[in-house]
Amino acid sequence: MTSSRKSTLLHLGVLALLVVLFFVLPPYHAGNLSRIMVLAIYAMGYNLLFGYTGLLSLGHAMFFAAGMYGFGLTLNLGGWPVPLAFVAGVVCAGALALVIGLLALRTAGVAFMIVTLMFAQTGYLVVLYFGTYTRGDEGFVIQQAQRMLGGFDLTSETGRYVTALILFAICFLGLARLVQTPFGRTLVAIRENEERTRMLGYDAGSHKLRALIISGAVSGVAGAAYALLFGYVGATFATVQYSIFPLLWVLLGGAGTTIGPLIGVFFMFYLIDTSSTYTNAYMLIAGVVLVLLTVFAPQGLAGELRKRVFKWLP
Amino acid sequence: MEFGPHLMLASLEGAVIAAILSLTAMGLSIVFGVMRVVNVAHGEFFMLGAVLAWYVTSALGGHPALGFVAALLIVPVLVAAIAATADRLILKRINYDADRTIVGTIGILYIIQQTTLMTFGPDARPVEAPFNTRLSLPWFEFGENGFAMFWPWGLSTTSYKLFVIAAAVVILLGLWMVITRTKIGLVMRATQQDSEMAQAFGVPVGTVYSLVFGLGAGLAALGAVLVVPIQQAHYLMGHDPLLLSFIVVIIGGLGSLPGTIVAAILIGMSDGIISVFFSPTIAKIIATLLVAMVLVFRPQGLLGKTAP
Amino acid sequence: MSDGNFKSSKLSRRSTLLGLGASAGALATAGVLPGTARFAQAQSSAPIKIGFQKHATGIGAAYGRWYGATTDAAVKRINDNGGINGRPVEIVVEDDGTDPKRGAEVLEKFATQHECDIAFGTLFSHVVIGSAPRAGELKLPYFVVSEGHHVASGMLNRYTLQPGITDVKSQVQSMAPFVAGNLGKKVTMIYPDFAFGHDHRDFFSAAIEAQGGEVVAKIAIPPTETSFTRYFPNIPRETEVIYHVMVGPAVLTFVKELGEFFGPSRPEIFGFIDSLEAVNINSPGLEFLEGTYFWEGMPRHAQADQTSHDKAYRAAVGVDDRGASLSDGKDVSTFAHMFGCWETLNIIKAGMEASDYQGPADRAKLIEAVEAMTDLPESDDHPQGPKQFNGKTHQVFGQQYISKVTDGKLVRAHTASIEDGMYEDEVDYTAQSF
Amino acid sequence: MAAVSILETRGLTKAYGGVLANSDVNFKLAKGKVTALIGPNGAGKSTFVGMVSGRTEATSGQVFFEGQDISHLPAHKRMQLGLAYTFQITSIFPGLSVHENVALAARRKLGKDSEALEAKVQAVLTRVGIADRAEQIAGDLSYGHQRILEIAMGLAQDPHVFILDEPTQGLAESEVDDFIKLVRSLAGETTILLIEHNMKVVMETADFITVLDQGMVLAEGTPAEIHANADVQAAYLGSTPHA
Repeated sequence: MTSSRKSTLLHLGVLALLVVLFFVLPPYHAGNLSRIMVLAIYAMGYNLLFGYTGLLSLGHAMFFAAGMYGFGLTLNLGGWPVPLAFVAGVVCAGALALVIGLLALRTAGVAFMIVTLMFAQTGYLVVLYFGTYTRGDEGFVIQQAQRMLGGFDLTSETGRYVTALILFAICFLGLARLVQTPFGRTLVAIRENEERTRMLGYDAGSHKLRALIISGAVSGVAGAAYALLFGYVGATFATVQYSIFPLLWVLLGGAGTTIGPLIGVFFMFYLIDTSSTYTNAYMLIAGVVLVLLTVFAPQGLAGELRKRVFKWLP
Repeated sequence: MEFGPHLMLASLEGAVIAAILSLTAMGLSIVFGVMRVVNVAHGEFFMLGAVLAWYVTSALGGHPALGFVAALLIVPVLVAAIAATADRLILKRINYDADRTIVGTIGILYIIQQTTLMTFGPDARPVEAPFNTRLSLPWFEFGENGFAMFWPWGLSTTSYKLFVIAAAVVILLGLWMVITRTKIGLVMRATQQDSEMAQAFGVPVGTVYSLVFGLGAGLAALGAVLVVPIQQAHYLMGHDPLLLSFIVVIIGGLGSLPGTIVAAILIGMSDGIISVFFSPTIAKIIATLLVAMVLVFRPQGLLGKTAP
Repeated sequence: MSDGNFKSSKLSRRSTLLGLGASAGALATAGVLPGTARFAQAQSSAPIKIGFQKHATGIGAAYGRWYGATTDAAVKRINDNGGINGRPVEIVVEDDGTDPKRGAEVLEKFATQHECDIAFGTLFSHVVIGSAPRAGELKLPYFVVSEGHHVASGMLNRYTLQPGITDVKSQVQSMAPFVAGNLGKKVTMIYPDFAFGHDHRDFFSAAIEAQGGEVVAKIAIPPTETSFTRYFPNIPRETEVIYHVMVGPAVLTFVKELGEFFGPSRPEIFGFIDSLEAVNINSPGLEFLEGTYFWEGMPRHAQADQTSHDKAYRAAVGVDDRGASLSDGKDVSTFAHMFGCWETLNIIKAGMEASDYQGPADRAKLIEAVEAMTDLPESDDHPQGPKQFNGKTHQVFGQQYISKVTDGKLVRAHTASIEDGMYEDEVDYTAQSF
Repeated sequence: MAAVSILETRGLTKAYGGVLANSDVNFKLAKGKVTALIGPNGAGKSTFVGMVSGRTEATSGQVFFEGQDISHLPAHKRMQLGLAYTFQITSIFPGLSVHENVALAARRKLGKDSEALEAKVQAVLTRVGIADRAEQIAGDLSYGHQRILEIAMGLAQDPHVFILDEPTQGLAESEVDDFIKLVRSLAGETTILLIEHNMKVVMETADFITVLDQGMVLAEGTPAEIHANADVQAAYLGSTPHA
């Protein structure tokens, strides 16, 4: 079996597993899984930029938040229908990524980290500043009645899971496909050696910008989906912490792998959820596990799998 | 809008912030410069310094000056030792790889934060200043009734705040002497320039790294001990110093110690001074954007030589 | 993952829940509770499980610790008195990390994993607002102790109630008559530049104008600020009263620097005790607070006319006459807020008893029973003072206190009546379906 | 020179601060031929090809490629027109397989046609003699193989002009011989601009030689002419006898 056949099977297998899990898992875990899928979309968006293109952003919370507020505000204040508001959220995130990209991509390395961090911090403060509309740090609720899609109730456990799964599947398959295209391969080349890529005749700048826009828009999908499925929009999601999370998820799961983000989010979620049952010191446990992982599994979970067992892992 | 007094106070406040920031950022800058790693746990070493300072002073009791001096002597060394141990146990094992260091130091961040919460609790802890005389001058103005003096809308500060500024200057000068005039400094600089070459010349690079990591954390802790009589020790206080130091180091130009100080002063002061002209949150927005824009158009930082 | 408690099918879940066998219940009773309490014969002696969303970590941890202590004390008292409907109460604690995302996750965990009867909660508004939609969808009654205006504003849903603590709109509004009448009419407000501070700004500005006063300056402090002196020159010289309310770990710095700025020549100062919750009023640098005024939800220091209810409440929670821990006099509680946990749990008990609550099927009945409540007289159940519950807005209204710092003690100077804090209904939750 | 020129520079100048690395270089590259650019260290050879390829911005002067003024095009655009460039210090994608390294070079032209791409990669790898290492990670290759891989990446682009910046630096004797064979086999297929210190390579491959000294063109001509040129002898060959 060829690598690409194996990887197609893997991706479809993951999706099939997620479908099956819905029927076998108790509601609590099924509910968690729908949340994990939404956050995994965010992580996948981040992974495209960080894992594949090699650009470490510390400001992705602004794209997540742009999706969230773009959706929430057009729905709540603008009275837009759900699908249109959702698109608005994604477009907001993508457009923001375009603007940020035009500026921030003039820099690289640590300067890029700081520039994105600062833009994200600006975004957070802007959300607070326009408290009249955003309700600042408190945020606002998207009422249950608004979260309908053509008679389909997105607030039921089933509705939420199905919606999360569909969005996840689109992003998961889409990105897995994307990184196999010449475009995606070129992003990897930029990560590995940008100067060489440019001297092979590729426009590295435009590739990076496009990667950032896609990454931002996918993060925006996650933000809008969170607001849609969990009914809350708040400034917490624009804080630095939420920029660091996807970095952590991706590094844990395996940067530059298609299933790494899902694994990373899943692992981190259950690490905290499980350890918090036993102790209040769950962040201590999380800290220790992070240290152990980085010492013993430097490529992340999927990365180690790829290195040791499944060399074909995409 | 009381323009004059506001500007004056903002500058004075900014100077205190800049003083602390230059110490903390200097710690990060040295670590960054020599070891080429991003220490995400840097702010937690700052926090640890503050909380331990509270612990030492409250355990000793007696005159505030006694506890303060004790904290000033003990705490930075203690924090440096903890950091050096972390370096040995963790960073050394991952070969200071850039990505893995980020994850590793995020782990250290969680560990320190949670341990502090469990050991010392969540409350904000005050430390009494060794001396704290209120200094104030009136503001003068020619108004409808001729020359008038207003209390207390003029200069208002405390002797302790002025001491912090002076102390930071002295410490930085001392540090400068150590780096430029001593053997330890020479070894550090050699390692910074080319660690492999330094190793070849018999420099124990591993030990130097541990020392440097400890020194960086110790400087953060020192800044924290100085600041606790003004701010309170709290287990979440490490967040801002981390971000600000990080910004300062990059804006100053990687590995440029003078750049770090210039940037610390700029960042420390700009916040306050911009707030004279705009409403506070808008001022923060502008200050933050400004930092971003400086880097967009000068990615190597203010005093950096080559692009990073 | 590792709870080892997976049920095989979703369909059988509800029925399992309803019929939670006596065996499991007996086990729990025997294992969890000592034999001191005698529970009346009931259809089921399985404990009533109350999920407690706690700020154990994060920015709210100082509050969370005391909310926890108060909750434990209230539950112990309820159980010592025979539980609810003859069943013991069991508190299931989950840390929300003072984060709205985790808050919502924890709420799901209460509903679907721990199989709690109800959830009970937390202080910070963003956590409440982030969690409440899930409470509504999971049909899990969610009793919050947050003092936010979010419940009464109509933003939340029928499953979310705030019966134990007055909301910020009412608190702020009831302060205006005293401030205007006794301290001065020209007020400068200093508040954090986010929703909580904006509530203070908007509600107080309106209320003081109604009293013939005015707000001469509004100084919003950005949330990330750690030093404050430079904002003080913006206080207009004509200011008669400074109104301050700050939250977070930097509050002590704020108050100290305010003192250092003004020295001996200060205007009247009125603040919300939020600026100094969990902080000893005699901390170094706070001497200048002598003679200033504070809003208190419940007087931290025992007053000369202390009620027996107040006395019993302090003893049960384990705080002394100065609102500090009995075991450590330096460990000051969040006294002005935490009574809300005590009173809320007593409301839950009363509501469950009134509706003869048996299990999750009776959740709607429980909410209706609480909605039907009106007057709640001062008692051991309600040591903070008498209250009125508004079933339509799901919000309780109670007396508010203004204390003056006198010889290092917070001495009550004024009691604002329940009527001072009343405002028109903004929502009728009873019109919503369950 | 009689041949048609494919690439031409006019007055190309580069100043670093006050120092002129190249001054007023007028140069013509004969189509289909191998031209070697030689000169002592610091003569400005790398700066010159840097300006030709677009890596280095020229202070003044123009570059024409196939009749088109490309002076203001960024490097990647020049590559797209048919230039290819190998670095003096080996620059490959060390984390990717040898196959992917070459595929990246070929893919820009062949795009989504995976069959043509595969054929191209195989052909190039076979031609340079590392087809058996296609699945190896490029970073694991020996130094010599990495240099050969880099040349393969250039070839995979089917360049009209192939600029090689000191390709034999650090290669073993036998590898140098293979390289000479490879370059000869390319004669007529493409135009090669070769920067080289190794005089053996120059003499055995070059059709024309241009000598650069102190940033200026010192002499141009066939190897024989250059060999006989007194200025070159004095400035360069005389003082540095070749290996």
